Amino acid sequence: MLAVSAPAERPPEAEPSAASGIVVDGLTKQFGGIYAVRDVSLECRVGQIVGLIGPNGAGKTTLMNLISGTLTPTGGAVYLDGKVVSATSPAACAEAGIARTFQNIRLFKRLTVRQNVEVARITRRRLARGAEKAPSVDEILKLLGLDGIAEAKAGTLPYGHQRRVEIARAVALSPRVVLLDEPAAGMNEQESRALIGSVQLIRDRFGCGVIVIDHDLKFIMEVSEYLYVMHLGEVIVSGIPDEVRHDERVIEIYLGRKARK
Amino acid sequence: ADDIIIGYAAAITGLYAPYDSVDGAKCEIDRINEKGGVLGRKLRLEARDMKSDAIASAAAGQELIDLGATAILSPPSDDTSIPIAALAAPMGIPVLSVASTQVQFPAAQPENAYLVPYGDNLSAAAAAEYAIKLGYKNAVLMITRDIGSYGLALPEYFGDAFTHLGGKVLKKINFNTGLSDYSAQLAEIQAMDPKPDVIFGGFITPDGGVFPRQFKAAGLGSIVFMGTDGYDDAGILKIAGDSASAIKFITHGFPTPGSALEEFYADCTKRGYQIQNIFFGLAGEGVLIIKTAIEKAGSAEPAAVNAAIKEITDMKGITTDEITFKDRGGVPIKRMAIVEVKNGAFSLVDHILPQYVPAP
Amino acid sequence: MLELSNIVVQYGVVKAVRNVSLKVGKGEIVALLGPNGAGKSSLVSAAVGILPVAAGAINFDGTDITKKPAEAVVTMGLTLTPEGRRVFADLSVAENLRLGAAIRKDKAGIADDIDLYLKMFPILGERYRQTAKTLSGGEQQMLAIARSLMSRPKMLMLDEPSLGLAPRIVDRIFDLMVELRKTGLTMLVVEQNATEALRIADRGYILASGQLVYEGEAKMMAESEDLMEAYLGAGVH
Amino acid sequence: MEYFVQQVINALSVGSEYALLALGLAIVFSIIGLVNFAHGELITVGGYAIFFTASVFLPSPWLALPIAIAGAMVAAVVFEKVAFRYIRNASTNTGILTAFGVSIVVQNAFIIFVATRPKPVETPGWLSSMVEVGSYRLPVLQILETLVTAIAIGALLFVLKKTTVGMAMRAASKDFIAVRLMGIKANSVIQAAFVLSGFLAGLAAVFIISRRGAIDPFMGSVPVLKAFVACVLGGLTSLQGAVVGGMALGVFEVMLQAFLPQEVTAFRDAIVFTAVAVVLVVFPEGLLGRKVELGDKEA
Amino acid sequence: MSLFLRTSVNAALPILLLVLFGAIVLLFAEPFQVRIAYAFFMNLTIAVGLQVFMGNSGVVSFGHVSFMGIAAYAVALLTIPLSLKKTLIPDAPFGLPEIHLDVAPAVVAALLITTSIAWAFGFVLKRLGGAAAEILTLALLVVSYVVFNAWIDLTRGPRSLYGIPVASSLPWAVAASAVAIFVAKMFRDSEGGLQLRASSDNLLAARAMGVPVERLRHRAWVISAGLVGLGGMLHATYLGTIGPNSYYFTQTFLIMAMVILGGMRSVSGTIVGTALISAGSELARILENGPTILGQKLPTMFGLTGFFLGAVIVLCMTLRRDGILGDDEFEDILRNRRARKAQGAALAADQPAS
Ligand SMILES: Nc1ncnc2c1ncn2[C@@H]1O[C@H](COP(=O)(O)OP(=O)(O)OP(=O)(O)O)[C@@H](O)[C@H]1O
Ligand SMILES: Nc1ncnc2c1ncn2[C@@H]1O[C@H](COP(=O)(O)OP(=O)(O)OP(=O)(O)O)[C@@H](O)[C@H]1O
Ligand SMILES: CC(C)C[C@H](N)C(=O)O
Ligand SMILES: [Mg+2]
Ligand SMILES: [Mg+2]
Repeated sequence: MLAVSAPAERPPEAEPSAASGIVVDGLTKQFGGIYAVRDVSLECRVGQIVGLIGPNGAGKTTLMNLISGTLTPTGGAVYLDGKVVSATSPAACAEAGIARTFQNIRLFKRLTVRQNVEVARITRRRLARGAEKAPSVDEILKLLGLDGIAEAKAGTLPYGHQRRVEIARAVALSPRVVLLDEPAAGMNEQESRALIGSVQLIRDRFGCGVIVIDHDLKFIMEVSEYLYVMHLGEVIVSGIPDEVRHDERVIEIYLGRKARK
Repeated sequence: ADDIIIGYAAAITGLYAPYDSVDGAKCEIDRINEKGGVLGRKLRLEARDMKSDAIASAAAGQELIDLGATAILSPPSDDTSIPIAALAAPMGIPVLSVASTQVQFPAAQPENAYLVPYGDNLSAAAAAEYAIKLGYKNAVLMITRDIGSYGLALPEYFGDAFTHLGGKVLKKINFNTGLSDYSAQLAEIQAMDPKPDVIFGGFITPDGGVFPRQFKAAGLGSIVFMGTDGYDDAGILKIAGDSASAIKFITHGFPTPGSALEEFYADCTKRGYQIQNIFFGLAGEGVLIIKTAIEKAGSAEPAAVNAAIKEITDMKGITTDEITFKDRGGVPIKRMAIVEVKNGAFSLVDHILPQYVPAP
Repeated sequence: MLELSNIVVQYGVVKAVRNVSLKVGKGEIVALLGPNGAGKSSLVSAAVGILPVAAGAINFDGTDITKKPAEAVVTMGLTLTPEGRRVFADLSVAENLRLGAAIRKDKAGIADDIDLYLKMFPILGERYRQTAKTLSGGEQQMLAIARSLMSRPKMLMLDEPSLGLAPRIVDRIFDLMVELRKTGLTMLVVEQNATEALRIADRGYILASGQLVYEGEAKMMAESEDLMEAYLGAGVH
Repeated sequence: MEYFVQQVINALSVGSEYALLALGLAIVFSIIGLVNFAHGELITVGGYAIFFTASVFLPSPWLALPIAIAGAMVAAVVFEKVAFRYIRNASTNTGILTAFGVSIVVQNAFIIFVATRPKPVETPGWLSSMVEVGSYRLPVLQILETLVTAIAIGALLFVLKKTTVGMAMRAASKDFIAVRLMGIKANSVIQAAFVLSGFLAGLAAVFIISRRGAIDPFMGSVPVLKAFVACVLGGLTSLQGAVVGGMALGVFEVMLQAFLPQEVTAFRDAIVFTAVAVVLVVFPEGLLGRKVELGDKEA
Repeated sequence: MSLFLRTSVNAALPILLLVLFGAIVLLFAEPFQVRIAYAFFMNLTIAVGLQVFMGNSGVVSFGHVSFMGIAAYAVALLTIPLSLKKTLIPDAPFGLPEIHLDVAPAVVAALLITTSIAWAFGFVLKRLGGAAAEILTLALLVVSYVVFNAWIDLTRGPRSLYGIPVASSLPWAVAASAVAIFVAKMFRDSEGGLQLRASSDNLLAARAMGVPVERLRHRAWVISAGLVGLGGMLHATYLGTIGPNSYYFTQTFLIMAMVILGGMRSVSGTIVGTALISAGSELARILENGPTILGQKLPTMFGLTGFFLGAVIVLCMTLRRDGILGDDEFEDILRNRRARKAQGAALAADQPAS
């Protein structure tokens, strides 16, 4: 079902330069008295898949909102390819090359799956970004295993399919960096395993960076090349998945003892 | 012989509904037919609801023309009546507005447009003359834009005549019809010094009653409210309650015992019609005018009837006994009634034809 | 406790659930598994009465509830924690919990229960006066679960309770379910996380394309690699 | 000075009337997301209820008050049962159109079965009398109106904030099904909301009719429009907003009427609406509506 | 397929049907029936015009009928013969008492005036959504009505403005509605149209996909105002007389009902809604007049049309809340049927083999 058949060759220029990708610098967001995000700095280069984990309420989604322009930061800044993008609007961020999915699914429910993807595609066409390597809508649908249901109204799909439509729509922007908020939620093991392939394929095919949040450990550990762990709004640990998995603090606050067995 | 068709594009629903009366026209036609009709032919009424809407009005008018109407009675507002008259003009079909007192209608279509009632300038002048006669010196004009020129031009005519006769207009105050609260206007008058003796406006029900009611409640019961035919509705008496005694107005006629209007009302009630207000009588009068013209012309051919209307002089009508269309540009000159409220009922003061009449 | 016989659920002409029968005995934990779009949510929604059944019968605690409206079913003691959290977005955490206990009259008991769940999910205590829509996804999920427990149901159906929860909290939820069973609560759990669900369940059902394709002991199911792989995509790497 | 005080009192009572109506609209809106343009017809029904009972038998005009209120409350429940029940959680537009439909049906029913023309209606005489307060003579009606509105608003806010029914009402607006999952008869909860809105409309009807002394099939249209504007002005989802919006609108209208030169008052409604528009451009959430930063968590 | 071509194909069917209907009326109907048909085509033009904004942006507009009024007054003020103008509006501003245009250039000028006003207003409107935007459009309606009524030097206020050359006829109305349908369908299917519809479905997601919501709303608003203005000119140049009351709430509600009843997100829905309400009113009107059926004279029952209109609206909305056609165009209805089958097959194929 998930198209494992799509071409998997890596773009030759995959070696990211320091300036290409997202750099988050000292980002802070306060809601009333609560620091949802506090002085967070992290990086996701183009071509890299970065994971973001942490307990519920750690501030992951908030961070994603800040990066995508959905919230304005109280302090700090977000840079895309060396330019500040924070404090602009979601549309401006999208135009700059930051695409995202939503934790609470936000599809255009009355439009078909194809039209959902088309909406993003139109923006890309307007910006004439990545024209040479941009896959067609059909290709994107196929990439995410949605080709059979392209004409169905997005609102009537089961949860798992809706998640994939969200991803398809985001990548249709041909973004520099795509942010995925719990893409594997509601998927079973097999599906989330297939999703790993899709995410990697997307990165390769579009040559973009990916920041992904998820609570599905198997999924996140396998898909991420680098992991940040947030707690109470701050990044407390970061490293490659294998290091993070065995970090005492991470086990204590997030994974739980059982995860070790 | 075939029936002679009289069309009536009536405001049966919508904004103007209270001011048209299909029943009144029907009753007069019954009466005429009972006496053998006109020129040996029966009259037949074809009524269509124009829903107080301009497009629907034109369609209704067209339908009546298609049906072969000899003459058409039309709704109370000029923007709904003019298109009918325009459509009827090529055939020379006369179009008579049953309730409109607004002189714009005949002015727009002088060949074939008429009012059944007097024009606003005439009634306002009559009111002014009576006000002066009662010794009023200071007036306030109430202006509204919600009911065509009746709310706007009528008070101006009054002001013109009132000052011409030596009175003084202190102030013009705007209001909207249909509201329940006029305390802002009230306070404005309360603050005036000197206070007006009379307030004149193009009042209709229920506002015409709401004003004196609220003025009385605020201790300004001594100010007189004057208006014209919009007041001629028995509902006003109850709406205004004890403050109704402050109301005086000029209208088309009054059913005094022995008058044609009283006889008409009594006869129609007997026939099972319900008389709602003066517009019942006016609709009957519209039919009567057409009948008179047909007889005069000796034919039911529209153009001939149209020409005959223009020649009517001193016709005995239903609401009044003097109606003249000759040389009046479609707006008849009519004797009017002065009415006031006594013991909780309308009572006739006098009939009047004013001396000074402002230009339309 | 709950018995579904030959249930059909339809959206327009599309049949989401076809002729499904299943049983949950008193005090049992039963897992309802199956891939995306299998019709799991449709089935439990129909059981509690928020979706109409096109055919079939539902019996709860000896009473036929096929045609009963959801509020009556809930009052009888069968509750659902719905898919997608559905917390009352404009109400505070406190008010959400209070509404969860709307059918109860015992003020003291309600207060005790609130304390209990705040202890279990401390973050909810910290967000007690905040409107629910500003909670994080996982916090909302905890609130939704706590809210449905507030009515002290006889039987609880949970639609993907682990969705969006941190692993540590997932453990806590499953532990909680084991605890609750000890108090006599009957449970039907819809899960994508088949391994975890079967670990605590007594029995399991597998739904695919709207039809029941397997039922059996949880332990047996968990051990059957074929089964896990074929329907649940779990167990093998 | 006296003029000014007089106009301030006028402004307060007109503002109260708008607030009362706006509150009725806001309750229904905040509970089922319906902009109930048929709210005005509740007033009309209240008025006709007096008219009918009076034409059959009404020993005392005192009875007019409960009859109007009861009439409006019953009408509100009926509207909900035959129409609004079926469009719950539908889009705003569906709601607006359905409400228009209901109001057209009611208006035309009165046209067909009663008359287009206004009908006189009697209310107790003392309602339109005056009392002396200090050196001022004030209309009983205006004082009562302001007072009753204040009390009604207070009581209502208490009900909505503190009782389970109130909470359920607020919850039902966003997720009707979830409310039912709490074992709450959401239908009754919504009906309760309509009963409340009917009560407020009935109250307003009493005041309107005492002032006006007459009823007609269209008497509800202007008030409901004002109420709608007031609601949005204050912030549609907040009940306090409705009150503030109503007050603001009423006061502004009266003050314009009172202090603008005559030539300009012809444009009064245009000025009022322009001002409202300007306020909304500056505060799109209304005067009381706070813009909370929700990120991706907004509805 | 290019957008223009696609629109041509999709719009052909409804337009042909309407033209056919117009031709039949013109050839066989009574003159008054022609007038009723004219009203239908005029309202259709206006309703489709309104649909362009409401249907795509999802924002309810109470204000479009003002564009009808603005265009009607503009064309009237430009075409009324000078001699008549001297008596009707001698003090009109902008040198109007001296200006006279033929109908064709006046229509162009009126269209320009209408769209310019819409364009200017659009700058304020586009930034708001939801109830605030609705009130803004309501304000537009009230303000323009008050201006028509109170700017007496320009419009004669509440008195009607007459003497407009009666230049329009049924074929013109048919043509105007065909243009409106074509434009509306083309906008709906255009890239901007799709993005705007997406934004009405989920605003935040649309913004996150880089949809320039404000700009698109503005565009829809202006196009829509232009089409409604066309309808206003049909009104003025057919009746020859206009007054402010034609451009207020009654007309607003009527048009809104036409748009929403059929399904406001689709142009086809608007056509269906307009047809249904027009046919229904006509039927009710015939019943109202007490027709003779099977030799039995029925009593006259005025007020029925209004009652009927309301009842149909309530009934339709309670049965089909998204309107009769929902979101679909005629062409979608067929395609969807096919798609549903395909979807069923795909989902079935999705399950792992047992
Ligand atoms: N608009 C807001 N107002 C107030 N508090 C907020 C708001 N948005 C988020 N918060 C709080 O900020 C914290 C971080 O929320 P966030 O959604 O970023 O968490 P998260 O890491 O994504 O959690 P989860 O894994 O459960 O989705 C939470 O405790 C939440 O209650
Ligand atoms: N509102 C709806 N309209 C039409 N079809 C629907 C609707 N809701 C669900 N369906 C269809 O019913 C089928 C079953 O869906 P359901 O949500 O019950 O599956 P599920 O097993 O819960 O899936 P998931 O694991 O993704 O939550 C799916 O094919 C879905 O497309
Ligand atoms: C408004 C009504 C009282 C009728 C009035 N005579 C008019 O000309 O309009
Ligand atoms: Mg999150
Ligand atoms: Mg599900």
